[in-house]
This record gives sequence, structure tokens and C-alpha cells, in this order.
Amino acid sequence: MTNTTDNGPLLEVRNLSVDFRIDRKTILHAVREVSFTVGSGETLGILGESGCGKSVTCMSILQLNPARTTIYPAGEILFEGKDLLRISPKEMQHIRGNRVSMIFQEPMTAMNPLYTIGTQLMEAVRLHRPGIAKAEARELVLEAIASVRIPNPDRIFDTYPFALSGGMLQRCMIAMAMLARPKLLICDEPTTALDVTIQAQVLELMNELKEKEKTSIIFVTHDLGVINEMADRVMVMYGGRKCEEGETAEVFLHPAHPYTKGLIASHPSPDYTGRRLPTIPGGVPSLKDMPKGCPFNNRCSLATEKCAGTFPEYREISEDHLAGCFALEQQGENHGRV
Amino acid sequence: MREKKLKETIQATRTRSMARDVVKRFFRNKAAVFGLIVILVVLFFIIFANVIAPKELVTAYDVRARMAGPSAEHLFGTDNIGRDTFARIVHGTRITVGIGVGATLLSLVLGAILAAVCALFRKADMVIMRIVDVWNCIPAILLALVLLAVFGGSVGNLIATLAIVNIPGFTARIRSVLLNIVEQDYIQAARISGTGTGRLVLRHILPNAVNTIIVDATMTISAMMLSAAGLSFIGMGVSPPSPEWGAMLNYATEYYRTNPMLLIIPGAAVVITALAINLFGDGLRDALDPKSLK
Amino acid sequence: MEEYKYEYHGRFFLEADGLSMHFPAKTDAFGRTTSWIHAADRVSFKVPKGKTLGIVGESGCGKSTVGKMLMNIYQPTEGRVLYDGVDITHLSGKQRRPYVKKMQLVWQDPYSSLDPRMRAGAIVEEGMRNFLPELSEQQRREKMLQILNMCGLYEEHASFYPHQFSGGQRQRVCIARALSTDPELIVCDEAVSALDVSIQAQIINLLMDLQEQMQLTYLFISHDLNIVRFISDEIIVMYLGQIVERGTTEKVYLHRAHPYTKALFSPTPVFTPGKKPEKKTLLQGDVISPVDPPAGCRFASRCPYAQEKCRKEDPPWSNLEEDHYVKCHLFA
Amino acid sequence: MGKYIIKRILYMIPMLFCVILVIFLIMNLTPGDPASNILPITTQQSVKDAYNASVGYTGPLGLRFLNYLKGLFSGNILSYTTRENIFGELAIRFPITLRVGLIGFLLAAIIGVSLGILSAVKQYSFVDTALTVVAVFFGSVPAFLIATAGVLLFSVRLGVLPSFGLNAGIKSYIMPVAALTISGIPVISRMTRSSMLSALNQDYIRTARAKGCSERRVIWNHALKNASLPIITLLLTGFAGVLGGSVIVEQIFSLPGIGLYMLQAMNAKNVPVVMTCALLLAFIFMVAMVLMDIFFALIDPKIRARYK
Repeated sequence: MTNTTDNGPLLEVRNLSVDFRIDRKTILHAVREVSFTVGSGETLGILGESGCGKSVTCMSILQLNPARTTIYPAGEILFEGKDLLRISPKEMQHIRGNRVSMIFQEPMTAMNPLYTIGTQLMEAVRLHRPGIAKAEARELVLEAIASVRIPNPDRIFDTYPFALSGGMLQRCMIAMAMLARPKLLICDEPTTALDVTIQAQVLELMNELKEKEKTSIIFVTHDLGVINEMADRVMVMYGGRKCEEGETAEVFLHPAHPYTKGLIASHPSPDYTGRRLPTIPGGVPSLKDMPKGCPFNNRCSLATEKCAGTFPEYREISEDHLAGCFALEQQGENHGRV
Repeated sequence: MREKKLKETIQATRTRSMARDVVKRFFRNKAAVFGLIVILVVLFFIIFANVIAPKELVTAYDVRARMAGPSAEHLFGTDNIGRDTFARIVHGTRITVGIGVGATLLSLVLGAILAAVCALFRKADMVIMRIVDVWNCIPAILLALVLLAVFGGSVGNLIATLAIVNIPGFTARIRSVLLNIVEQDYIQAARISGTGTGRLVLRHILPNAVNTIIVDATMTISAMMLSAAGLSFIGMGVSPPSPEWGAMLNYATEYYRTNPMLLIIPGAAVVITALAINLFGDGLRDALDPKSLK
Repeated sequence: MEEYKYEYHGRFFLEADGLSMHFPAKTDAFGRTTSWIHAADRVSFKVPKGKTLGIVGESGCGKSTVGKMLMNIYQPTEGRVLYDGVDITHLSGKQRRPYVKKMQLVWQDPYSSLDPRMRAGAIVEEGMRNFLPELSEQQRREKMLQILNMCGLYEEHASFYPHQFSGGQRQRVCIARALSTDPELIVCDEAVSALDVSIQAQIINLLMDLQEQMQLTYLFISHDLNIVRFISDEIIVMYLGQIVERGTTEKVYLHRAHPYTKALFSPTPVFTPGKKPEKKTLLQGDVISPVDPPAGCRFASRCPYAQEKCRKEDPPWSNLEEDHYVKCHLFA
Repeated sequence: MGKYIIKRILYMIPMLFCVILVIFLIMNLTPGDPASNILPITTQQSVKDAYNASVGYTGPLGLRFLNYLKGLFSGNILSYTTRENIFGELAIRFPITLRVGLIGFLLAAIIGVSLGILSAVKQYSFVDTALTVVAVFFGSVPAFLIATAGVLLFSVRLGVLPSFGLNAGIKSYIMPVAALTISGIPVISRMTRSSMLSALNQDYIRTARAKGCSERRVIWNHALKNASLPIITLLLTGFAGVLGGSVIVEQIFSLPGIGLYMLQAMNAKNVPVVMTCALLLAFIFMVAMVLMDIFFALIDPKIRARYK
């Protein structure tokens, strides 16, 4: 095992920034100075709306952002002691799908339409175990398909993706991701494209696998409910910045950042009886029009001149609960605790 | 306060117009600008041909100045009977480019009408597409040659022939563009807002199809021009005394050994013009690409 | 199908009477259709004026098809639509026109539902141009600006092209367009599904404000229960082309009865801050094919309580309480 | 699938019938007749009529068409000018066209597809830009100019290659083949590039990378197979076009192939020859279309499932 530190985090992202070069003059800042850690067996939820940089952040871990236009101006992504931003393509190939796996949002397009499910899962096995016998690989694949609770693995093995529903395909994707028993599983909105009843099945399955395999998970979503159900800790992102991070229950019960507060409030809970829904004014800015300083300053009711200048330092609200907002400084130490 | 700030940011960031964006993107593409410049020169030749080189020079021969090389008097030299090549090229522009544009416009109009009928009426679509199928099966060049052989290779016939050969392609391509638009929600939305078929076509379908069609037509002009020159070159199009570029090339093949300039000049004229149109079309497509409209 | 007693008496504003929509799935060698996709089967409901009916269900349940039949985008295979007591299903184009004016639609995808070559102002004015010819150019423009304002947009937005708006703003333009003909009924087909959570709430609030101001009637189609519950006065739940449960929002939401409604409500990871949600009822498998669905209850293949009877007989409607009905053998 | 192919092949019969009917009508309903086109202008009308009657260019149209069909099925149609069996003449000429066309086309396909893949994989690099520039340039140079330039350079200046005929063995084929190849490459390489690029942008490519595929595996096993459908379409329609387009190359290099045969027949109003050539080319085009369907079904399981 290459895992040197038993107690240290499995993945540590430090100060990660990601830029996209659109043309010679335009550079868009997709992610700014984001740091977080994922411990062994822990599930980190990344919560945010479209364009907040949550997907880009998790794509950066496996270097899956479009290679031509993406620049990593600063930061480190330490996984098992190695900086994933600075390893060779060969080493990266060894990590992908083996030590770290990933599943995506759109199950209908994530599988190659021209190969059977079996062929694609077999490929995943043989990439990381080149010497394995065909029969043994097939056994492994059938087992994996069965483990995501698909009836008749044999039949699915020879089926093409177009013949399967979104829910089934997402199960196959999970089976493929779990084949090599990875230490870390990155899920980029895995249930967003699915119907609610199917979403429930897939989430249930993932929780089950997580308990069985003790895999660490990064779960990216815009759905607070899903985070609440899946994540031990949550990181809230807005406009490419981390605004708040902490234990899920702590963050949801005592949100400190105005954005987190607004987001939680605009999600009607079952016992909410008011006539109007609470909202955050304005719209999510696109990367091109991202305000300077704190990206939330043009929608924030507490914004001052200062907020348009720089992004604040993160403050510890309580143990393992960080938030970055100037309003916290002004209102004293115990702002987060109400 | 916040409302005002919001309003300001909106104004600051979003006052660009669509057309200006397109022009800006186009001029950022150097190859496309080169294409545009050449096209302007060609247009200049077409409009002012008689001013640049009097029409008589096209046929006037000067036996003393036979097969002369380039000089101040004869910019591109002369041919074997002493006709000024430059004057012939300038006047040939009208014919060659004219055939390209004429054939494209003719086939575009007819193809677009057929395509519109296809896109709007289900039943007509079935019939027209069957006919287009058969049309496509007749090898284009064979059909063109047969028509030219029986009707003779005048400029008008060449335009008509090339248009006939080109119609099925245009019909199929424009039809798919239109069908794609007709399926969009905003067409349905306009219907629900009470918009009639006529206005729907004029205000919604056409403006959204026109970009693709213009780019397609631009590329077709150069293809038609090359086909016209090719047909004249093998003696099936416009015949030699005419300064059509293909015809000039055809005539020049007899003087491969003695006067290669006769071959090189019209050849270069054809290639440069076609290249310019293609570059312009490419640039236009990239500039109009809705994917870069953000 | 008089299984549902409405408190509102007199003429209903909008009635769907046994609407069915069947699309051909396969044809034999002679061009005759041998099997049908049952997109909607005998869907009936009534909506009083100024109220909101929510239609809930997953993809493929036929909820959008119902909306499109109301708008006459699809001609129903069977059944009729009554608008203020008038059957508008089989009207000619001319006779239909006054009803087209009064019924508008807001689409799910705010990107494909706005003509990319038209400015927002022109998009909003188009409906007035067609239906309110008495307005002068100046009046039309004023009304357009007023509507944009009501929808939370500024005057300068009138000269914007759709690509210059964000998703939420586009949806506001769509709503403004719908309002431009002075409609009485708006069908919202997944109108907020494509938007971010914080924007969804804005649009819902906008729709509710407009309803209050203009006495609008909504048909709100969505897969998201939390939102439907919030905006609707009544809810119908659809599964595979059929209504399986119906009633006032509070009753359906609090006393959900049909196993499908239960499954639909419970697995949404309903957000209660800080609490892990309790264990939920999970459905097995996928939705079955809508091509020639079997006799009996269409939900039987996924229902945890399915019995022999469910697979053979179509379940009857049962009245659970006042204004709450369910179509399930469990309650028969 | 088999059933579908048989259906497609049966469908070819009415289509081919329409093709020859169209050509027949154009050739017969237009002014001019074989005699006036071949015999000297001064020939008396009675002699012309006798000539036309002797070749069969007389009598009601329906009967003429029927005679042609009869000849077609008995495998014996006479050319107006040579009075020989057209099938015999085609048997000598078609192989020449096929050889030039096939070799030129295959070379263009191989080079074009490889360059297209290279361009796509190295998108926006120097190689890509250079290849694009060259492709745009040669895309604007028609085959007949390439051929002419070749003659000017290799026959007239250097004197290493013959400028016409087939008497110099393999050397005679170099320039005609090269003209077809060079003019074919740009279209093929640009098409390959764009379909490769769109394939490389798909979600499943990201999945393949995420599971640890090497870049080479991503390109060859995942992207290329998906990009191949539009490329195959272009190549198969293109091949039929190349055979038709051989007219120009054959005319320039005086190759006795079917292009030249056709051209001469048209000028002589040699109706049966033109019709038979049209039939042959249309047949090849349609076979290419059927092949295309077969390839599509072989590659795409979704299309395959539709035929079951």
C-alpha cells in the first residue's frame, strides 16, 4: 500500500486555482484558491449552483478538464502523498479508474454507444490488471454488475448502452468505477439527470457500497437534500470560491455565510407554511461577468465597499467549520452560533 | 441601492450587439480578411472591367506583340496572336465568377423553395425527397455533360446546367436546416402567440436559417466556379474565343511548351479567387457560429 | 368520470374530459398501426378560475402530453377540453383564435423557447401584435415595458437578445411573452426545472405574485414535489399516462395514499437541516414501457404491495376523504 | 438485416429505371440527331435519315426505349457509331477507369483520413494549422489544374512522365492517379478532422480517460470508431463521384476509359452508350449506398437493432 499516513487525509487540495484560456486575450477564472481535505472513508459534499466551479474542481483531481484550454496557475492536489498536478501522464493513467474513480452526470452519454456494457467494464479491469485472464476478468465484471443490484448480469453484459434506462446505466457506471476498489470515488452530480424514484435507488445503493467498501467519496451536487443524506462534511462553493465548509449538520443548522443562508432558506422545507419563498436576489453571474473581490457581493444584503475589493480570509466559526465573509469579522466571534 | 448596483452591472456588461460581435470575430481571422480583400478586388474587376481594360482589347490582336512576356504595356503578356492576357483575365472575371454566382443563386432560390415546401408540408416532403433521391443517383458530372452536349455550351446554358445539378444538394441541406428550426420550441411559442404561417417564415424561420444558408451558398459559389472552369477546360462549356478562364486554359494547352504563362495566369486567377471565396466562407461560418455567441 | 366532487360550483374554468393521446409505435407492412404508445389515458380534471392545478409525475408519465393537448399542440385521440364551458377540442383555426389568446404556455427549456434572432422586446410584443390589434405602436411599447417590469426585468432588457440573458432572466422573458396577450390561463411545463435552486424560488414567487394581480389560472406541470406543493391548490399525480391520485394539495401531501405517491414523495431527499432523513420506501425496477401497457394497474410491476388482483384488474377510484381520491386496489 | 438489404437491392431497380429514363428523355427530346452530329454538315437529309434509321434512332419513343431495355437484358446493345456491342467496349474501357479511380481514391482516403486524425489529435498545434492551410489551398485547386500543372512540370519541363496515353506502363498512371489523389485529400481530411473533434468532445471520451485509458487508446478505440460513420459516408459517396469525375482526368491525359467514351458518345448523340454509362455509374453509386448501410449497421448497434 502506498498510503503512508493512516491518520492524515487521503486527499488534500491546497489553494487550487483553475483558469480557462478562451482566446489570446481572455482568461476566465473558474476556480480560485480552493482548499479542502477528504479523509479515509469520509464523504465530502460539494454544494453549489451552475458555474460555481464545483465540477471543475473535481475534474481537476483527475486532470479531466479540457487539456488545451485549462491552466492550473497555483495549488496542489495531494493524493497519497503525490501532487496530482505534477505527475506524468503515465502515472495519472495508473491512478485513474484504479486508485481514484469518477462517475458523471449524464449516464445516457457517458458510456461509449458502440461497445457492450461488458466490453467497457472488461476494458476497465484489464487496463489496471494487464495480465488477468479473460475468464477471470469476466467473472469480476459479472460480480460487479451483480453488486449494483442489477438482475441478470449475464444479459446486461452483452447489452449495448442504448437499450438501457438512465438508472440502469448509472448503476453500470458505478459498477465500473468500483471495479478496482478505488480509495476515492468522485461523483459529479450522479443523480441529477435521474427521476426521483430512480435517484432514491441509486443513492441507497451508493450508501450501501460506501459502507461495504469504506471508499472515500466526493459528492458534487446542487441538491441540498442529497447532500444532507450523503455527506459527512460539506463545502459550499460560489463563483469559483469556497464560501463555507464544515460538518454537514453543523453547516446546515448554523450557516454562517450569507450565500449558504440564502441557499438553505430558498429550499422550502416540509413544514414551511409561508406564502412567499425566500430568495436570493439577482442571478448567478457567468464566469465572464464575475464580480471582483467576494463573488457574492452583488447579491449580498450585507455587502460593503470592502467586499468588492478582496476576498476575505476564512474564519473558523467553530471546530471544523470555516466561512469566508467580512460580515463575520464585523459582527464578532460568535456570529455563527445563534 | 442594491437594485441600482445590479442595474449598473447589467448595463456595463451587456450592451454589445450581435452584429458587432460577428464583425469583430470576422476581422480577428486574418485568412478571412485576406479572402474578403481578394473578393473586393474581384468585385472591382467585375464592376469596372471596361474602365480597367477597354473591351476591345479582349479580341484585338497585335501580331507584332505575339507571345510577349509581362511588360508595362501588357501586364500579364500576350498570347500567340498578340491578345492582351490582362485584359482577357479582367473581362473573364465577369464570365467565370458570373457563372459561379448565377448558378448558385438560381439553384439556391429553387432549392430553398423546394426545401421550404418540404419543411412545411409533410405530404409534399415525401414526393420531393423521392425525386431528389433519383436526381442524386444520376452522377452529377454525367448529367451536366449530357445537358451541355445537347444544348451547347453558352454562358446561360452553363449556369442553367450547373444549377440543375446543384438543386438536389441545396434542397436536402436547406431542408434539414429548416426542419431543425421548425422543431424548436420558439416556433411553437410564436404559433401560440398567434403568429401566422407567413410571418412565422419571415420573422422566425428565415432569420434563423439565413446564416447557415449564406455560408453554404458562399462555398457553393467557389465550387460552381471551379466546375464551370473545368467544363470549359475540357471543351464542354464556354468555347475558346471567350475570355472565360477555363476556356483560356483550354486554349493555352496547345502552347504548353512555347508559352506556359498562358496557362499559369488564368490557372492562378481561378485558384486565388476560389481560395478567397473559401477563406471568406470559412471565416463567415466561424464568426456566425452560434456556439461562440455568448 | 364524476368521481371527484369540487367545492366550487357552477361552471369550471377549464375542464379536461377523458383526454387520451396514443401515438403509433409500430406499423405493419400495410401501414396499419399494430401497437400504440399510450402517452395519456382518460385524463380528466377541472380547474376553477384563479386557482393552480399541479400535475406531478416522473418522465414519461404523460404530464407534458396533457399540457400540449390543452394547448392544442397535440390533437387528443379521445376526449375534449372545455374552456369556460365551451368545447375547444375540435375548433377550426379561426374559431380557436380567441382561445389561443387566452391560453399561454411557458416551456421548460428557456434556451430553445426564445427565438435567438429576436430582441426580448419584439418577442414580448409579438403576441400583442397578433391579438391586440387595437393597440397603437406606442401603446404596445408601453405595455411591453410594463410587462417586462412586472416580470422583474428592466427597460433596457427590451433591446437584449436572448443570448445576453441568464437562464432565470430568459424564463422571465418567457413569462412576459405569455402575459402579453392578456391570458387567463398559463400552462407551466416544467417551467423552473432547468433553473438553479436560488432562481427557482424567484420565478415561483413571480408566478404567484402575477396570479394574485391578474387572477391567472395555472396548470403547473413538474416532477418536483416540493415546488408543486408550494404553488398548487390541487394536485394530481400521474403514472404512465394515468392519474393515480388527486386532491387538494394539503390532503395529497399530508395523507398520501397511493404507493406511487408515497414513493414519489418520500425518496426526494427532503431537506430537514441537520437531520438524516428516515428510512424510505424504495421502488424496484424501472417504469415499464408505455407501448400497449398491460391490463390491470400499471404500477403493479414496481409496487411493493402488488397482489394478483392488481395485475389483472384496473383499480377503481376510491374516495378517501373529502377532496381526496385514489386509484388503487388497496383502498377499494 | 438480410431482409433489409434485399429490400434495398430491389428498390434499386425502379431507381435505375428512372435514371435511364431521364437520360433517355433528355437525349431523345432535344434537338440534334446522331447523323447530324457525326456526318459532315453537307450530307443530304435522305442520307442522314437512312443513317438514323440504320442505328435505330427512329420510330416512336416508347419502342426505342423498349428496344434498349431488350438489348440490356439480352446483353447486346449496339453503339450507334461503332456498331459494336457496348458491353464489349465497356469491358475494355471500364478497367482503365476503375484502376485510375480506385488507386487514386484509395490513396486519397488513406492519406486524407490519417492527416485528418493527426490534425484533430493535435488540434491548434503548428501541425494542425499547417495541415489546415494546405487543405484549404488544395481544396481550391480543381483536379484539372493539378493535372495541367503536373503536365507542365513533369512532362514539358522535366520530361520524366508522359503527358498522355497509356503506352509508358506504370509511368502513365502516375499523373492521373496523383491528380485524383491530391484533389481528393482536402475534403477527406477536413471531414475526418471535424468528425474526430466532435467525437473527442463526447462524454464517453471523458469516461474512457477517467477509467485510465491511455491517450492512444482513447483515440483509436473510442473516438475513431464513433467518428467513422460520417467519414464512411463521405468516402462511399466520394468514390462514386471519383468515377464520374474521371471524365476530366481522362480527357486531359487521353486515357481510353469510360469517361472519355462517355464524352465522345455525348457529342455524337450516341444514346445507348450514354444510357449504359449512366446505368453503370448510377449502379455503382447505389451499391455504395447499400454498402454504407451495411457499414453503419456493423458499427452502430442502435442501427443494427432497428433492422432486427
